Amino acid sequence: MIAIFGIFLLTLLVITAIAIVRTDNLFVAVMLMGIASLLIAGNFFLLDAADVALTEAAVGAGISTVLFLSALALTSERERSRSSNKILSFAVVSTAALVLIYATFDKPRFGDPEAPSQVHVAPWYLEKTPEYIDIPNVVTAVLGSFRGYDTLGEVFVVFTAGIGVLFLLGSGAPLGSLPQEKINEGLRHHLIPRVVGRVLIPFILLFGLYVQFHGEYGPGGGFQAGAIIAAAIILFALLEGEQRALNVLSARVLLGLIAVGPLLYGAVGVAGILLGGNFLDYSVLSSNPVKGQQLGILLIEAGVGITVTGVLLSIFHAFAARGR
Amino acid sequence: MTTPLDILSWVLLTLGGLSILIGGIGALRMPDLYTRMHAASVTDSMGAILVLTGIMLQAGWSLATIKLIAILLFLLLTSPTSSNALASAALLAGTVPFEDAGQDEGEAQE
Amino acid sequence: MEILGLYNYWVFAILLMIGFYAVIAKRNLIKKLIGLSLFQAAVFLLYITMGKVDGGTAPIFSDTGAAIFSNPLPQVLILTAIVVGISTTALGLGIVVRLKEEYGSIEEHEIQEIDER
Amino acid sequence: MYYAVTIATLVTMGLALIRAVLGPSVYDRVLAVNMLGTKTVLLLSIIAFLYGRPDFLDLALAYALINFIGVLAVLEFFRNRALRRSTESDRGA
Repeated sequence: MIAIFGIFLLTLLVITAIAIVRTDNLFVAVMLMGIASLLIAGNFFLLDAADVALTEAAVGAGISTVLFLSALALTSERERSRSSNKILSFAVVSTAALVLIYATFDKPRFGDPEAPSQVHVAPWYLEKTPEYIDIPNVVTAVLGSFRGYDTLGEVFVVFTAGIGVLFLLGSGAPLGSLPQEKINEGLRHHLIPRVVGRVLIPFILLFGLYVQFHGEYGPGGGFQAGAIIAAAIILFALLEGEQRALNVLSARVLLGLIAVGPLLYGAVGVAGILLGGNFLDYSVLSSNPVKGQQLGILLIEAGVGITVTGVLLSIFHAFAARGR
Repeated sequence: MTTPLDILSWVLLTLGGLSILIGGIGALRMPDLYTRMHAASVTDSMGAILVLTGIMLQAGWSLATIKLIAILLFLLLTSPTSSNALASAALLAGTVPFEDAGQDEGEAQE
Repeated sequence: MEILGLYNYWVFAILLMIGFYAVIAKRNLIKKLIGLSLFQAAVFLLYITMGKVDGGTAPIFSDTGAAIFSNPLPQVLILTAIVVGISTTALGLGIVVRLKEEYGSIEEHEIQEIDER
Repeated sequence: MYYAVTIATLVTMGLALIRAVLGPSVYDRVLAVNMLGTKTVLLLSIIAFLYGRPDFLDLALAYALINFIGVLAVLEFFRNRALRRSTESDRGA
């Protein structure tokens, strides 16, 4: 039965995707992307990926819409030209789709426990996590400890992207067409959203912290928490105006956060070397190896959360400041 | 198995499912934006209350129930607020409410 | 049921190609980025689909005594990829905004025309 | 019974999606996004119980909290656009 629900959601997803490509109004395309994100998060949940669905929820529900809309505000809302080489592109794409679909007939059946991807390292992770790390969430264990290098790399990619956006948009002459005080007031005149938002922001922050520190026991972790906390502050900026949000967390502080996160992550790795283990080997951080692993995961998740919060907020402010 | 509590929760779930469905049909069939918003938001809150209360009765006293109460509270806070924000944005942009729907139905202008 | 078992992969293929179509056929740069996001979503879907095990549950131990868990590894990869994806998309949007400021357009062929002058 | 509610929610999601694709105005689409958001919250809560893992309600909670931001971003976007238009017409006059 649940498989049929999944099929229904996926069909809706395909319809949404076709509508996204067909519309020439970019605003509509962004709204439909929001729908696609909801549908795909539902699908991830049906496919047993609670952590991934939470990440998609944290990123897709607020932040990606906000970023795309602020980019649209700075450029234009409509596509002006027709597609180029429609027929040729369509032929290429449909041929490739047919080849891909033909290739799927060799794939193992959906959900097959004997599929090659299921029998290689995954059972080892599932079996050894209680022994080595002793936390319930295997995803967090793999993310933080077994594949810590990977995650360090990803954190640096996020870091680099953030720095890149700051280089592109952080300086130079802004457009400067709008009256300053109007821009700064945000949605302050809309009383109802403002009051409700004020009630909500502390809870979103609290939930973000819960996701951050409960990541070892349930779905959650630094990536999700960072996105949720950034979403809370973006909500504040939307309601009270850019300037007040910058008064709370200034651009300088955000830059500090971007730097501190990867540094904290790297420092945990170096501490492992100094205490006589390997890079990112947390077992030596404490006299009890299991406790050391747990401490290490807690620290690196904090580093990840700090980086993601800093980067996403800096990106948001860079786009928003450009509109003035 | 079928305690009165169970029956009550099934009734709530069925009613909730029905009102969700009616809301969906209304949002599709109504003639203009404001009536559609009406259909969507009234049954939205009704459906959420009924369905979540129904699940709560199934869950019994546990952490899950507290989370469900929180979800319900936040939904009841945010869903009408976003309807309001949307309606005021549409009104400001000059979307006129549907003629036959009566003149005072629309949201008050700022 | 045997055929339905491959449905997720077909959706992956179709979604991937819809995104790819937007990237190659559309001239608007933001539309290209949206297509790229769809492309990304398709890849995410492929990975998560491959990690699903029949009768399994999310790989988080609980006291309910579930014994079969889905594969945690693809989930780890995609979890980080989603956040990386939004950061890189933001980088792309930043480049588009700068192009608009310099060229006054976000249509690919108009930018090329200005360059050729 | 969970299944019945899930099916009702899914069908409504489909109807909302049709509304989003048909439009006609941009506000209809925002309305549809909003509707789909609440329906997703309900769907996720029900499925968490169908799977017998009520600890995954966190997801529905996240959506209940964060969905709001998208609509506010839209509102801010329209306000910004109106502002830009009015300053442009001031200069033009």
